[in-house]
Amino acid sequence: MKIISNNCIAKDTYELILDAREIKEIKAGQFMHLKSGRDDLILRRPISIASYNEEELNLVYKVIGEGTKAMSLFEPGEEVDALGPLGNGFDLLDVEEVLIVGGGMGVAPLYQLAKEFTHKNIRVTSVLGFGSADMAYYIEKFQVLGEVIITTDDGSMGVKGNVGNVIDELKEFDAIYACGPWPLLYYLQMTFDDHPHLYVSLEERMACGIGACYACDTKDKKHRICTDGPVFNIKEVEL
Amino acid sequence: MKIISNNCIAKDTYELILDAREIKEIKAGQFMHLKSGRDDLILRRPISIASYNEEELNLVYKVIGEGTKAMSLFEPGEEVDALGPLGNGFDLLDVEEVLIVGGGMGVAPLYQLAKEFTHKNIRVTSVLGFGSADMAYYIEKFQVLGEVIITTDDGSMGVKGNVGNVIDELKEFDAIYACGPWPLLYYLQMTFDDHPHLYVSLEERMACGIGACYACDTKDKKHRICTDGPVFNIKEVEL
Amino acid sequence: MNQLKVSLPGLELKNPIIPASGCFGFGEEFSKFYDLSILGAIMAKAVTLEERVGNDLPRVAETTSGMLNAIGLKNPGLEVILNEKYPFLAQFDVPIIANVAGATEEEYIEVCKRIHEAPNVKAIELNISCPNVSEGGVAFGTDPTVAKRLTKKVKAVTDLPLYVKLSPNVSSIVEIAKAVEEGGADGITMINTLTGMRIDLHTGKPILANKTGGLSGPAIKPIAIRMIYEVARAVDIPIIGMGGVETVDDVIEMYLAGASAVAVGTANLHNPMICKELIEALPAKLDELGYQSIEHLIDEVKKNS
Amino acid sequence: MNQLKVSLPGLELKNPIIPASGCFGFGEEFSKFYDLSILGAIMAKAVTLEERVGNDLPRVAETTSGMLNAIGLKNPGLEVILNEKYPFLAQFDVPIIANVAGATEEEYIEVCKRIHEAPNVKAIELNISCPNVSEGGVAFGTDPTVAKRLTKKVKAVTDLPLYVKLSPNVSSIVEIAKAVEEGGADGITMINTLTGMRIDLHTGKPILANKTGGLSGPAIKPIAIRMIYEVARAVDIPIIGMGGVETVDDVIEMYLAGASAVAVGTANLHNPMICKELIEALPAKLDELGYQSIEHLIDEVKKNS
Ligand SMILES: Cc1cc2nc3c(=O)[nH]c(=O)nc-3n(C[C@H](O)[C@H](O)[C@H](O)COP(=O)(O)OP(=O)(O)OC[C@H]3O[C@@H](n4cnc5c(N)ncnc54)[C@H](O)[C@@H]3O)c2cc1C
Ligand SMILES: Cc1cc2nc3c(=O)[nH]c(=O)nc-3n(C[C@H](O)[C@H](O)[C@H](O)COP(=O)(O)OP(=O)(O)OC[C@H]3O[C@@H](n4cnc5c(N)ncnc54)[C@H](O)[C@@H]3O)c2cc1C
Ligand SMILES: Cc1cc2nc3c(=O)[nH]c(=O)nc-3n(C[C@H](O)[C@H](O)[C@H](O)COP(=O)(O)O)c2cc1C
Ligand SMILES: Cc1cc2nc3c(=O)[nH]c(=O)nc-3n(C[C@H](O)[C@H](O)[C@H](O)COP(=O)(O)O)c2cc1C
Ligand code: FES
Ligand code: FES
Repeated sequence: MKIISNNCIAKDTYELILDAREIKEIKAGQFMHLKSGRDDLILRRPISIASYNEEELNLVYKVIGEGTKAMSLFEPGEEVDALGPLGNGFDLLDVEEVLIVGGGMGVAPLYQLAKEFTHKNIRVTSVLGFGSADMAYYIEKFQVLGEVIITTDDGSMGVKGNVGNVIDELKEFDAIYACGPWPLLYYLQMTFDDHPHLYVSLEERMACGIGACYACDTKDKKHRICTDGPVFNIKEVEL
Repeated sequence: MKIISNNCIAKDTYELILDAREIKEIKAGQFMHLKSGRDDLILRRPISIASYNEEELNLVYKVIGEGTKAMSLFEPGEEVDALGPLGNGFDLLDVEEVLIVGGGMGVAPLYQLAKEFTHKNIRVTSVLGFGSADMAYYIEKFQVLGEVIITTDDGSMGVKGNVGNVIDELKEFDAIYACGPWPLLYYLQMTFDDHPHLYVSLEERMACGIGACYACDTKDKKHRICTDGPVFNIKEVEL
Repeated sequence: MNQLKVSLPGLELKNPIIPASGCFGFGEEFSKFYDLSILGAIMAKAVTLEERVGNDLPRVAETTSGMLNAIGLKNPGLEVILNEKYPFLAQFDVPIIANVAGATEEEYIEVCKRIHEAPNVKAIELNISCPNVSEGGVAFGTDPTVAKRLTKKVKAVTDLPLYVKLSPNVSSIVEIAKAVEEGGADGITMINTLTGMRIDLHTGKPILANKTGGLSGPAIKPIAIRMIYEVARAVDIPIIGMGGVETVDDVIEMYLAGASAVAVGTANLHNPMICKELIEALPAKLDELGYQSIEHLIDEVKKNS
Repeated sequence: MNQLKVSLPGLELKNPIIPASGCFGFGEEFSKFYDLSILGAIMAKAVTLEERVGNDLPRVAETTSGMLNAIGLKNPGLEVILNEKYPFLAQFDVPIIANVAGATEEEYIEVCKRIHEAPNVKAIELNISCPNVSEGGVAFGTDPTVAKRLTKKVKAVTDLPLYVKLSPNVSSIVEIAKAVEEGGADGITMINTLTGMRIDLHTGKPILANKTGGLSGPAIKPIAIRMIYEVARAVDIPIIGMGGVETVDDVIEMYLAGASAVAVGTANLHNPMICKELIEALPAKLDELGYQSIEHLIDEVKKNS
């Protein structure tokens, strides 16, 4: 796919915009499986779709290791070898009010979802946690869509602490959609343990991304994250 | 080193011009040892120096395999990881008239030498052999320097046949400098078997290029081509 | 004349390109990318007598020009595979090579006895070389006596042609190859993965939950080529070569080493179209190198060795 | 305190970075690139009793993220090395680890007996794992009994600390490691190269004149890590790890696997400055990962294993 832009939007965090015109079907919560451009790295990198329209597909990724470091060198106009959209994506429930909880790189995959809820006049409250202010991104974008509460580990922006510190204070929601590190998801599972509609997007190291190799089972070994997920109702899976 | 240009000058043949301003010492017949830009190819590629001045270094290479194919994608402004100049280079004898014999990619390494002889008012006759007209390059450049006789295997330019077909007709020379495929060098060795000044530039697969690994011995296992050569008086080596 | 066709014991292949076991599931996912009938054959994912849920996570790690996997023979077990997985593949005109694994001789034998029940299974690939399970697997592939005995016993219970898949994690792969040939194997498939490990710098622990995993991909190709070259000169049964094949040049190199057909593993995982691409690219490469056909190539290699 | 220093039997190293044998000659060429005194030690090129002219050409071939070599232990023989090569290195403040090879037990013993004559040789690395010579070499490295006996005999004729270099081309490297430990080795160096082959598509013949060669470089790192991890848990003598090290992350990964120092081979061949760069980059990497020093890192790894 053709690269439209690839810009640093926060500390070690890049927004990659791809030409989406050849994509036929796509859904919030799906992911793209990208070659990094390094010839000696053979595996693709799964990166969630942050948002899309008919023309463009936005991905947000953090530089972690060699693959994402190579991706940060992508230039506009170049081609990136991308497979996807892959995975099941989020189902939009027809409810009144939803809570969206994102942590770190888990914030991006929720943005398209939040947009779509808002578009359907479903109220969205977003709790977005970051390590610190310099790692935060997409905040204004979420603010356009509804109430946003920010937390940072070091207190450099919003409430000091993790998302748990603020969620305990919030009212009830018809559905909760979450993506982020394991402690965040675990906290939500404990907190909303009898809620019928807590949906989480999971991560695991992948090879094929299309369901063939079984690299990416959930912990309970019952589902493939790449194909049966990455989005699961938390009742279906072990974290 | 910074790439100034990288253009196709004949069939599968590229001229790579590098910024030479940081090079301190250099000699005709030396070579550069280049990374191809492919991350999964760890060895460097030895490419002879075709010509140089204070500003620029010209290399001419043919696309053979994966490494040179990757090199053909080099863009002006990019950096190429280059080691060198390496090897001994040609010694310019103080004589009256020399013969230069190049075959295929062996033509390029002789160009700087021919220039330097002409500069010293030593007469140069060049016999340059190519597969066919579309593979020929640097002909005008040599013509400026003296008499040039071209041969092509298919007769599409100059004399049909190999350089042997024309050399048999030529008079005697004070020294002969040659570079090219094995049959060409072998022909010269046979033809000038008692000539004291037949210098040949040899090739062998290399790793380090600096004399440390012994990948590149001459056939007699007495000399390292990368350091003791690539230029040898044919009396010193077995082809 | 079909330029790409290959005859192997019990197998008439349209072409020599076969997805390798474990890298193609039971074909379902890849059938969305192209018509599986174009393939020479399919080496289906390993089958064991009972379901195996697989190893703990993570199961894959990346290495330079390769990858480690420790999937752990995850499969739904013989019954489900016979009733659902192979039958799904019956819609395609392609022979299945059933990759059979087990923890005990009895398990191998039991599975091999029944595997012909799926009519599209045209051959067995005896996996005596899986490095990722604690019992069985590779134990059968490192001792020539054990390998020979198992081959013999399996041969006795099935009429299907029997290919034995060899492990490269041995001092002498030639010894094992000779042993399974003596045991009655109709062919050899090689190589399985090399045992490797990656350690996470931040945790200080192996990345894979299983600690070690099987190394595959282009990194191992020179080892595969060497082993195929050695084995081809030591046995008379044909070899299906694999290990790091990604390009049509790699396919030819496998033939030059002595293979009679070529399986493609890891490359499917990052390029789901790879087998189709290789099949399409083969004729031009044969022409370029002056071979009229795959069979001509095989003959030339035999002549020169 | 020197953050990078390492103590090994008979060796006090300024830092753990050692150019691996065969990839650094006798240092002459690299001394033009940097001051060799900065190195932890130098594993010099293999020495045999008599001169060896090396294998036929070509001697190297490229592989994906690796290379094959079949240099064939080319060296000018013990006499010249004692009189010219090691003495050249005496101008640098760096211990030499003499890599000793042989075709027979007697040759190994004879060389080891005399090697201390060069006062800057501080240890012996017994190369029982060279895959590129027809006699000796790897034969000593694949049979535990033979390896143990040779270790013992060499130990008896020299006071220098004895490191034995292991071959990865074996079913169980742990067995060989234990055998040389029992034989009295003071340390282990591992891994030597894996035997591989490349075939030229146009000639149909192996690229290397020797046909097979030793595979080295990043491609083999996961195999090295796995083997070091296994051996470190099976023996009590220290390991100098090598195989595919190119970055400071690779150095740390070798430590996490259980190495006590790290040798760098192939990387010197494409980047003559690599050892210097690694030494300079190590302190920052230790800081980043929270280790006060290499010794602290070694202790932490021991504690967690
Ligand atoms: C479904 C899914 C969606 C994701 N979406 C995003 C996103 O939108 N933005 C983002 O920044 N990151 C996302 N990730 C994580 C991202 O894939 C990893 O950060 C990335 O693969 C790291 O690659 P690397 O080469 O930089 O790291 P390295 O550690 O060098 O990678 C080595 C190997 O490990 C794998 N790996 C390492 N970390 C992870 C991880 N956390 N998850 C999965 N594989 C990993 C790599 O893919 C590669 O195969 C997602 C992961 C999954 C599974
Ligand atoms: C001293 C010297 C000077 C040279 N000068 C030139 C020149 O000016 N122009 C030019 O076009 N070529 C030159 N060559 C040959 C050039 O190095 C090879 O064509 C090139 O390395 C091929 O690389 P590849 O990746 O395209 O081929 P591949 O076949 O994919 O390369 C695989 C490996 O083999 C090596 N190799 C393959 N062919 C040769 C060869 N003929 N000589 C040495 N190594 C080889 C490669 O370097 C690499 O390590 C020179 C070689 C030497 C030794
Ligand atoms: C993810 C994965 C799973 C595998 N599972 C199996 C398996 O179930 N049975 C088997 O015999 N080999 C299995 N293999 C080994 C491959 O079939 C093949 O022998 C090996 O990977 C080398 O080929 P390659 O480099 O083309 O992948 C697996 C390999 C990978 C990468
Ligand atoms: C060109 C070359 C020559 C080598 N020569 C020797 C040698 O003489 N003795 C030896 O013990 N190992 C030799 N080796 C093996 C290396 O010392 C090292 O064990 C191996 O290459 C793995 O490390 P690397 O991947 O960092 O190269 C040689 C390796 C190469 C590439
Ligand atoms: S990554 Fe292969 S099954 Fe999910
Ligand atoms: S290439 Fe290493 S000695 Fe010449």
